[in-house]
Amino acid sequence: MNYKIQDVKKSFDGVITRNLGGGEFIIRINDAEHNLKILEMSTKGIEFILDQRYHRARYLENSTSEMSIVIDNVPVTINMHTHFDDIVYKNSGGGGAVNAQTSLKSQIPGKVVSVTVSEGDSVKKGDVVCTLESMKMQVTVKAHKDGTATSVIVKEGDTVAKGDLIAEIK
Amino acid sequence: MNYKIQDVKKSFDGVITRNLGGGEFIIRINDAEHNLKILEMSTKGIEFILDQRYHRARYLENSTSEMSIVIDNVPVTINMHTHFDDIVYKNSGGGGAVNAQTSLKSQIPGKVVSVTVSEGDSVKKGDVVCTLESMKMQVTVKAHKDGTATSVIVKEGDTVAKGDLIAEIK
Amino acid sequence: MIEKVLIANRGEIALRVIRTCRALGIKTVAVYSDEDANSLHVKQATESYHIGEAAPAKSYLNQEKILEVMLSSGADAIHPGYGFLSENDDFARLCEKNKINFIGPSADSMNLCGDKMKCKAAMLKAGVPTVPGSPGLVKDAKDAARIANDIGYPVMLKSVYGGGGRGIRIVNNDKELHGGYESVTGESIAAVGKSAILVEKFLEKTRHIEYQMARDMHGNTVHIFERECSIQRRNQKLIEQTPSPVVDEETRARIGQLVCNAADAVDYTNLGTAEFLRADNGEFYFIEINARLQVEHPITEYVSGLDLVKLQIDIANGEPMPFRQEDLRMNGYAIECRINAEDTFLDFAPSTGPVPDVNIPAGPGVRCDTYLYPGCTVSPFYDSLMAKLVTWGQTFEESRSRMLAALDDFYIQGVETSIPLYKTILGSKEYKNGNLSTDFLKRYGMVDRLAEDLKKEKELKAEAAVAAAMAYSEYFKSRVQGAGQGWKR
Amino acid sequence: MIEKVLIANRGEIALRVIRTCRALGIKTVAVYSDEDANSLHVKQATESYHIGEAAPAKSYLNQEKILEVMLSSGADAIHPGYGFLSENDDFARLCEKNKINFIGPSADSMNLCGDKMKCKAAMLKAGVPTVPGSPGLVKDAKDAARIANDIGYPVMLKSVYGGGGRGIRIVNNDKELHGGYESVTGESIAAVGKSAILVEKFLEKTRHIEYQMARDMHGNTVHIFERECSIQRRNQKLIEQTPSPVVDEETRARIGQLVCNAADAVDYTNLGTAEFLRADNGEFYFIEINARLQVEHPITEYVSGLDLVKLQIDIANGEPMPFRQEDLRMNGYAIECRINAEDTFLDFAPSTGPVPDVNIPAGPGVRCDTYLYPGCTVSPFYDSLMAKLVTWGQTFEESRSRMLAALDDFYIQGVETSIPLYKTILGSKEYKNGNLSTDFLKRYGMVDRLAEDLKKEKELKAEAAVAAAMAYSEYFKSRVQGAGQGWKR
Repeated sequence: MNYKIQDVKKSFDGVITRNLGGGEFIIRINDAEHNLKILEMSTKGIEFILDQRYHRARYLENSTSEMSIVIDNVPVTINMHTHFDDIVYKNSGGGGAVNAQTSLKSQIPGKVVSVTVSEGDSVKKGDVVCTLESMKMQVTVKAHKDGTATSVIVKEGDTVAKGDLIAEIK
Repeated sequence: MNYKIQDVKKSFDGVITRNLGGGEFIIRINDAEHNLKILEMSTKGIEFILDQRYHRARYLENSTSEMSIVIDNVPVTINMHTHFDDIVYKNSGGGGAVNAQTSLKSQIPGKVVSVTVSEGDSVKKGDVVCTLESMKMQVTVKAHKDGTATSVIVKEGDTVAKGDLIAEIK
Repeated sequence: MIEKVLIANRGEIALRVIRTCRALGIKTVAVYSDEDANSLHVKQATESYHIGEAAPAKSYLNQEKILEVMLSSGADAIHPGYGFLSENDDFARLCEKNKINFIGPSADSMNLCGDKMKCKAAMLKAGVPTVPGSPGLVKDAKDAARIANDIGYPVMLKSVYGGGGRGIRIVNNDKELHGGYESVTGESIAAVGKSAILVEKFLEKTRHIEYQMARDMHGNTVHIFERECSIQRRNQKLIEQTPSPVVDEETRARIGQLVCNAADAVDYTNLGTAEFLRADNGEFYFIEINARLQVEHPITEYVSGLDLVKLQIDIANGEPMPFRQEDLRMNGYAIECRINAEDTFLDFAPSTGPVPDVNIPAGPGVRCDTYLYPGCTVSPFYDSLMAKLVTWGQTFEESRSRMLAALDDFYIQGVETSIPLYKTILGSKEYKNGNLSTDFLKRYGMVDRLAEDLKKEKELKAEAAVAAAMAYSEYFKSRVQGAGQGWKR
Repeated sequence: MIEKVLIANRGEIALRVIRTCRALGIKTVAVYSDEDANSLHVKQATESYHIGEAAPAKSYLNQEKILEVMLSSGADAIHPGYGFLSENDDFARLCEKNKINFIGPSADSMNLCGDKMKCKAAMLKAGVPTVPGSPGLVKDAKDAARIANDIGYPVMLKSVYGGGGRGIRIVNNDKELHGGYESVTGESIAAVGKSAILVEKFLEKTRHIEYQMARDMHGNTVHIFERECSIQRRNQKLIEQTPSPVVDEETRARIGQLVCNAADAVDYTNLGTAEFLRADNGEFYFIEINARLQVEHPITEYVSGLDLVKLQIDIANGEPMPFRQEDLRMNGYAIECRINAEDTFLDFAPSTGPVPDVNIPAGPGVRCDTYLYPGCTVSPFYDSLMAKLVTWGQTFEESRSRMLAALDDFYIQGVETSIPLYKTILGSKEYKNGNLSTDFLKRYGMVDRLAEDLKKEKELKAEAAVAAAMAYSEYFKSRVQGAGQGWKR
């Protein structure tokens, strides 16, 4: 499997070469062999010693090709693909798809204190769509792109969780 | 149900009089009503607020009539019986049965470094039966009563857990 | 004599007050909202009373309910902590009426301190210099604009009911002033139900330096040295230290005397803080008095050796100040980092939710006041301060390096924290050199430098991240195959 | 300059050393046995190496293995902590041979300190008074008995290889002497594989008072005040404090000078402790030098403001002492309680096993050095010290009352601890009045008084216990009925 980490240039080929038992493995990353000793493991996280260094990681979201983890307090996004995927990915012009995203989601939990955009309004990137209150502070949610608000999901008084949809901008 | 706590003179009649929902109950102990609010509960322990005071208890051993708990760091043994049991208990001369206990158990975990009593030996209360090593210290296990060692379970080099049988003294 | 204190607060400050009371043999009464039933302050107080729903207005700000608990619990004194009702003179008056010992200044003195206008007038009278600005409240945005043009932009719009940096806007021209005026009005009304605004000259490259003051009921006044709190975001303090790198013995004594005059001028009792702006030319301007125990009081405790909550209780008991000014000596250096649940890269937006695991730093010269424990939850209903990490050293360098080590040691799973930002700040040469100002973060591009640091961190952790990802896939494969052995020791 | 330190130890002391190294920017190498893979020191060190099985002889005492890790990890110095290899002069010599900076005295000096006989002779030569006893090793039990009759019973039998109270017996007559002689021999052989015994006069109602000493490679010697460690069980320290209630300024300086002479006499380098018995008449008798960092060093850190691990590293780097004797000032009072996993009522027998939940005390003037975390395990393979709870106060009373509050706050689920005993001791008038002696526990019947206190506690907790029992039955009933609702919030 090939691994690519956001903000890190180098890419990594990783393979488990040997299971030593008792939670210990020999793995190869690029050209070097490493000893991986697992102390604790669950679907939520892992504690391990890689060579002689202790690490702990928390698994957040993941799909077959992307994984968000927090390792030793550092948030990291990992893209994974087999070498076959790699070719398909490159040929489909992948990588610049972020702007196509239409959903504006809340990045914090809070209470909606005002909504400034109505369905059908055209908005510019950075325009305030609504204002949330959380921890005694007012925080604005801004449009992530230019476009038209095809639907506005929240209304004043709503409570939203992190990741909840605020509006669709096309 | 009637509750009797070791080392406490008073005995307690306890009954749950109302389930208020959400983990809250009204209970009556002797003649007073109390508010019991359960914060966390499992088979291992409980955290609760009784009237306005927070407590946490850990459930150790228990049978239908006896229960060992640690409440707020205080170890407590509770005897429970219905009023019917009470009568049976009194009539059977209960309460002084401890001396009838034949099993000598280890109260600590450790490694057996020497055994001083053989099967068939007669022992006096306080005689050393064997010596254990734990946490770099040597600790002796002493006979809990006068009698004859009808069987000696451990031998030098054994590892014993807390509560393991050391010998039978009859 | 105070024998049972109700603590009208939550979180780390409720725990802080409980600790001193417990050491003094004083009983404590905690209050809690629906959201806080599992909080440590509920578990550690002698008694705990439920007072309502999660929203502060329905619990921690509910004066009648808290008074009811005061009376039914038989508490003889109340400690308000900071925030909530701590600077509400109506509440202080309610306590006075009910013969409850409110651990803080009198309602009248609190009212005077809280009214920025009247307070400023009292300071001018006492010879304590203040920042140029409107002589009193402004009538409306137009009036504010007139004064702004008078003293010159940039100016600050401040709600007189604000506090802790909320209800403040800096505006650079008439256009910004109008928008800012409305925001401040809105925030003030949202917070306390009313609004009244002052205009003040905004000074550039200022430092925030404040003095701990204490005054007993017999009129004895002392200052317990300064704290520099220049590292801020959105006018809220992030990192505090004492002594300030720009306060020498002479300055400490000179401004300290002004502080004592200020406390006398408002007939202050108990502990409070006199806040100053220090302009780049070394001039000090009084800003306001915080009529309560301050979040950052532990750094003063470290260098003075005093227990400030004990001192509050002693003063509230009517005891004379147990020392004179000349008995106080500063010992070493202390720094506090406010560990907030917030995402630095989302403009410090709050981050809330469950915290499954925590590791709290400890060791020589390290103190951490926190409500966190493994399995707790950071609530969106209250402010973002999860912990106060405080370090002490014989030298500034020792306190700084201990802080860096302690920040490394602090692990909070599940929410975003300000810890990475603090590592970048504490490690910067600007901080090390004491080159502080209230615009420190912007001036030195600290958020961008944090992003750079995190990039480097990612490089360092890349192989471990790959290993974690590999382990994850393999773990699932083995679970699906029903094997799963060898995965847990 | 030391850049990477291997810590040949485990538990709280390994963490303690890691903390200072981290603050100083020094890398750390942890070593761990099978039993300790999940320990905090493994997680917090820069690198961690597995060195063998749980039994100390197969891991923490395995000199070859540790040397191997030293070399492969590229560490340039070794910190031995206390116990294990810390006072093994063979190991110190092995390090010297391999040009590894052993953070402690030279092998020769350590050998001299460790040989109670030679050390005693050196002290007599240096004018440091010692306890009457055998001029050297005794040949056998008969020889011991002869000397015992000479100096008069009671006498102490001490293994010269013992330490920390192990390998010591007090005997009152010839009959006891013979049994005791065999026990001490057995324990010494079990611990270090050899045995050699001294006889000493046992003094009644003595206090254990020791001095922290420090000596650099240039012959500069200081003492960093005394610690009184009279509260003991089985000759092992339980509670320590500084200053001692019976040491005044004059005594401190006078005995302190003897301590410096003692350090010079054995050509000591780095930090060590000179232990004394103080007889009831005020006379001090030297007992031994502990050639390592002491368990109870944090109380000295609190009152001196020094980081003693940093001082160890500075001295090991060949730096001159960073202060003179006259620069040191005692500030306040500190107490340490050793929180052991043991059952007071089973004659302090060890208690081991999983610790599902822990609450660690914190707050002003509180420091807790511990390896505990929720979900950890107390291992039967190592000693029973789980945590060191240390408090400081401006007055003795403040440090004592803070300790009582912190003990209350300390919750360790799953094992028996010495916490209840310490509450009884700290709350006693004898402790409060400073009426200490090494037989304090027996003299004042502290274990019986603890039993009384626990009885009272049971009365106080009776209703809560009944409520817990009721909840348990009801919970099972509801689970059996498939309801179970309303049991968890």
